[in-house]
Amino acid sequence: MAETEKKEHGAGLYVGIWVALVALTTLTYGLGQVELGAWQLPIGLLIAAVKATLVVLFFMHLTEHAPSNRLVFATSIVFVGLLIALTLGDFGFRFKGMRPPGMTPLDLSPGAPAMHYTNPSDVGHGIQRR
Amino acid sequence: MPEARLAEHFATMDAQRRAGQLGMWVFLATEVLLFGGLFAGYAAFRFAYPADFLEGAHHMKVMIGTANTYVLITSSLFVVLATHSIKHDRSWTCAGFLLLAMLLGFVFLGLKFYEYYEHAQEGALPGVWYHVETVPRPGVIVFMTLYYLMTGLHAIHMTVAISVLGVVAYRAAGNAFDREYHAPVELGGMYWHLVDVIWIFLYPLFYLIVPK
Amino acid sequence: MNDLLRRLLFLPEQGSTFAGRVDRLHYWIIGITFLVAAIIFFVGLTFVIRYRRRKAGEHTRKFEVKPGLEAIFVGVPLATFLLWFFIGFQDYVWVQTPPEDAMDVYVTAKQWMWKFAYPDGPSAVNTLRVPVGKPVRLLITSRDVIHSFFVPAFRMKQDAVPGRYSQIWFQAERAGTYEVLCAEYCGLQHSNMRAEVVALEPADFQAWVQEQRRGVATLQDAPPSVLPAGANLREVGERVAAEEGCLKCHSVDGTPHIGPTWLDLYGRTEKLLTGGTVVADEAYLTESMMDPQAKVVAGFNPVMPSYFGKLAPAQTAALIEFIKTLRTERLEKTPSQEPVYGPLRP
Amino acid sequence: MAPSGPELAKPRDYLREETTLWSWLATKDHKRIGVLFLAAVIFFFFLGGLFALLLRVELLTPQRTIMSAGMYNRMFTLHGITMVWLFLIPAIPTTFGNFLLPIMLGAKDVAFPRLNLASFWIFVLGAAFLLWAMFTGGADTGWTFYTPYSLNTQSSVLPVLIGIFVVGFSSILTGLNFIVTVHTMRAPGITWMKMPIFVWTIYGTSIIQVLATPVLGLVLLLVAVERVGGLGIFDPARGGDPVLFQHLFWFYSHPAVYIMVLPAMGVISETVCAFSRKNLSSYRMVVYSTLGIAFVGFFTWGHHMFTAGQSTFDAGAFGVLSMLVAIFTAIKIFTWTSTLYQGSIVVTGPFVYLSGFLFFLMFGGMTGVALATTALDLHWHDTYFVVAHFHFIMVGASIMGFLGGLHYWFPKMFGRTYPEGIAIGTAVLIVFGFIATFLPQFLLGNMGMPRRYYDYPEHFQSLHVASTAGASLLGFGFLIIFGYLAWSLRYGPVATQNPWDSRGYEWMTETPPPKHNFHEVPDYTHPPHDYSAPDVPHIPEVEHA
Repeated sequence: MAETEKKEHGAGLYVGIWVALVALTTLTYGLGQVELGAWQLPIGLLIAAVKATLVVLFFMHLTEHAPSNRLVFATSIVFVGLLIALTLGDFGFRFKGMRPPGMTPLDLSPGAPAMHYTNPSDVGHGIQRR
Repeated sequence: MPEARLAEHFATMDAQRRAGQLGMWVFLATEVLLFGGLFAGYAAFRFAYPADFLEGAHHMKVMIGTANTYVLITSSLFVVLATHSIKHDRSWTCAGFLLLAMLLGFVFLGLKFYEYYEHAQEGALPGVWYHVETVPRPGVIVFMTLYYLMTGLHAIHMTVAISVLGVVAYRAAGNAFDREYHAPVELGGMYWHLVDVIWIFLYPLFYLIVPK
Repeated sequence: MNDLLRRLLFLPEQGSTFAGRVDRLHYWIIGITFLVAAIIFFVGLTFVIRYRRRKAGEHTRKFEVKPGLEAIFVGVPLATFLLWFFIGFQDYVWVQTPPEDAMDVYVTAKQWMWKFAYPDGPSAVNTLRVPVGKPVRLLITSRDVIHSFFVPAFRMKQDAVPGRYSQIWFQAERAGTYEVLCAEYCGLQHSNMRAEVVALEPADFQAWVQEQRRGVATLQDAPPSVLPAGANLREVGERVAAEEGCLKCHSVDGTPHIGPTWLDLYGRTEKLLTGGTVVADEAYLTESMMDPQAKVVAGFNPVMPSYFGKLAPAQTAALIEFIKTLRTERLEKTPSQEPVYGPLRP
Repeated sequence: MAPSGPELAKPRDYLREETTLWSWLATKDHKRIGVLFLAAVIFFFFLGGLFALLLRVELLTPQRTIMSAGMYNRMFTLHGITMVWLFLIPAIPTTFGNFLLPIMLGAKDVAFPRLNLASFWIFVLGAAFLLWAMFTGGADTGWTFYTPYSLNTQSSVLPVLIGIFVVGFSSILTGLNFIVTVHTMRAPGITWMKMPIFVWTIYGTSIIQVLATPVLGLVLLLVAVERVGGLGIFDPARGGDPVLFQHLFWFYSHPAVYIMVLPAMGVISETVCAFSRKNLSSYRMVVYSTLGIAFVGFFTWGHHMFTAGQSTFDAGAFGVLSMLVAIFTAIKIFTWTSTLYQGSIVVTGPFVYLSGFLFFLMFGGMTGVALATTALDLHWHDTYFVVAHFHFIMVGASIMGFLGGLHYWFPKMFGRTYPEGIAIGTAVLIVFGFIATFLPQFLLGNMGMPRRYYDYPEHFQSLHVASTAGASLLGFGFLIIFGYLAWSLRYGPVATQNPWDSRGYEWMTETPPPKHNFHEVPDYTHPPHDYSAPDVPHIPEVEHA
């Protein structure tokens, strides 16, 4: 079974990876200071994913480990991905009901006008039919 | 081969090592799912309050967050070098690298708590404690709550990881490990790296979503 | 046939257009379920009898199902299930998508009552009146915890989630009264959070609405809650208390809350924040509604807004009558650790 | 074949290896840990069952019968929590799984024996928290802890949350242990596709436990900090979203259903082969459908939320995925039934449970499909129809599997057999008691009776009475079972090495097994569940020094 440990990396590789990680961090910080609009988060996460992959593959020795270990880790990532995707499938496509009164901190804070719910037509204002 | 290091129900040292590694990966998978739930929460609320999230991100101390990222990446390098040394039977080097990594871990926590302190000064606290504005927007509160929950849970993991490295470093200094048997160094290191990986994702989610 | 199956399955009457649609699917699915269960049962029974063990230690022929057969056994049920799903999902989308001409009703749930409000008034507690043959869209929300608006006769249910609206629509088929139940567990009185849907002929419904709105006009400056002719004051008071938000701070069952409980309040001697005592009679109760900060009971924060100009005299009287009826012997006394509702941190 | 007569100096088995109390409480032997867990889960089964009976008695009349509304709400919460986390989730994996998995794999123990023991004591610790919560008044939230109710109620939710959080750790450790054991401890000759089905189902279960439980832990933690510290993301009053709670909660709690039923499916796969002396009619399909359930079962959680105001898009996605899961179950039912074909069938206690399991799983599964059609769920959701549906799966399938396994492996575990006639009779009684309890509940659901109702409109009463009558029958049956099993522990006839003449791998060692399971590793050339070869493989002769 010794072949699972056969290809062992040298210390030089680790320092190289570290240099790459530092460079990527600097890059992502720099990009974070530029106005990228909607792309801000996706780009940040993409760079983070590259960095994380480097750490997992080399620092955590996943390249040297048995295939089952890779499978385990990949599975956990897939499951988190699906958890997020299906949750967003709800949040992204919901009926756009507005928030009812009395449910925001604005209503709960002392000194706010008394809560009244007398004219439903006000409340209904802004609800769109899909 | 030292007899006590091989548990009696394993056939070979190699089988035991493989079991340890796989066990660690499965454990790390549970950690990924633990944080995964919070990431899902972040994603959901980001959908619900897109503008408020950008507003909330102005509370972030980007310089501290960035510094912490460099600190953690460097500490990970030390940990991997420690593992590398022990594979070549260099116990003292290993212990030294682990101590350096722990030191950086403390630096990370120190910076993190200084950042929390600054937030507290401003009133940028989570949940009901938020009092920057008298009538805050709900999304901003949720953003701050998520920030505290995620970085707080990460800080707890960081503390555990430092303790783990401490025990491992102590044993390494006592010549407990060698080329044949160094599972605690390797597994403890993996845990450290995972905590690092989680921070790598937290960094853009909180610090980089809006240019200062 | 429809009626026979409906009775066999103990289903309630079909009060809405949706009920008939969904019941047809129900009959098919339950029918096939029984059929398949019976087939499996009898096939199994046949095997048990036919292949019973005749001597100990018998050997059997090794037998593997062929891929073709496997494909059939996977494909046929899959196709059936997906077919059911698509039929069912069509109905689901149908009932979640209100027609353009639907009449809106706002439904607000709170522990433990239902409030129904029509966009131009009136509003009502625990009775939803709708015209027969006209689509009605319900916009449902909650004031405290999650409730669920369930009308068995309409085969329809939608959760009332605080913080947002959810919608569902129905069209009543014939005049009648239908039971409304709360289907999402919401605390102590969950099982008593019931209401009813009264489906009226369109003319009757219009007449009712007109009458209600006239009632509004007679009450100067009054919110759309009204005193129906001949209603008893206690019921009106209960409704006013719900609509005006009194019950957000005052409990009626003795549980501590933001304001003093109304249970046994009438006639009670209260200690005041400023020292001294007061007997809670009609005069004090009226004063507390109109000028709440004047005499605050010790142990409570002076947070109540004034209702001066917001409550009609008739409503004030009704409220007091309601408070008077809240006596311990009327209500089941519950242990003192029963839940308190309201903001976690005021 | 084992000459287990008293004339040979019988080697000590794991029960007699050491007999001090400490040797049990601090054991690292997977078999003893399995027995410890067995005692614990049976205790909690009776506790949960007692709650259930009290609930049924309360529901005899529309108004108050024996308890107040507040008491009733606490009672159904405790019934749910006890049954789900203290009985159903650990029931089969920690008992038969612990006992048999290493034996079936030809291993001396699980990969991490110390962790295994820790798992037991963590379970005890968590259970202690839950019992404490019961004495401090109990929670009244239902086992689902739906926000915002669970954030506001003044009942003692916190100890319950802590208890479940701790029990969750136990569940994770057990799952982790089993996964690593299956991957790394298989004896030479046992390839992946030669593992007994029971091992496969435990493996699938472990994957679910490991991946789902952390999310449960997280969501309980969030409820706790929101209750205690006011920082949370579920309270709409602070911009949070109560439906997000449901997403995260069901991400655990739907797969949890498969944690409960997959191991029972494994037990049934073993017993159906043993009692019909027949190979599974499609080993491959059962394996693939087990993995399919473990994977797809995760992504159907939204079918608990069709009426919660979830987006229509998600309702559709979750509906289709739910149908796929149903197919995997259907495949298994067909396989088990067709396994009987051309077999050599003998009706025993475990076989009656197997038959009951098949029928109840079938009916529970089909009603599940009906619920997943979304439109019908609008009527049935949160009514007794759902209650009956999941009790068909959990009582009908899981407990039948548990009892079937208990009767099948009782000789293996304790070296004694029990009176067969009584076992068959009781099994039949339980099957009928079960039908009498839960069939009326389907009809109640159709009538529109919502669940968790203390008072109910009077027209529901007759069916409630029928259900309560069935429940008392069921309770009586369970008492008899554990009565004669307890008797057999001491006075039952001594079991032979292979009383069922089964060819499962676990019967290839002695009964009960010695401390490290084998004196000599058996020969695993024949596939499991294979009854065709003319020569029965021999148990290796035990060498006595």
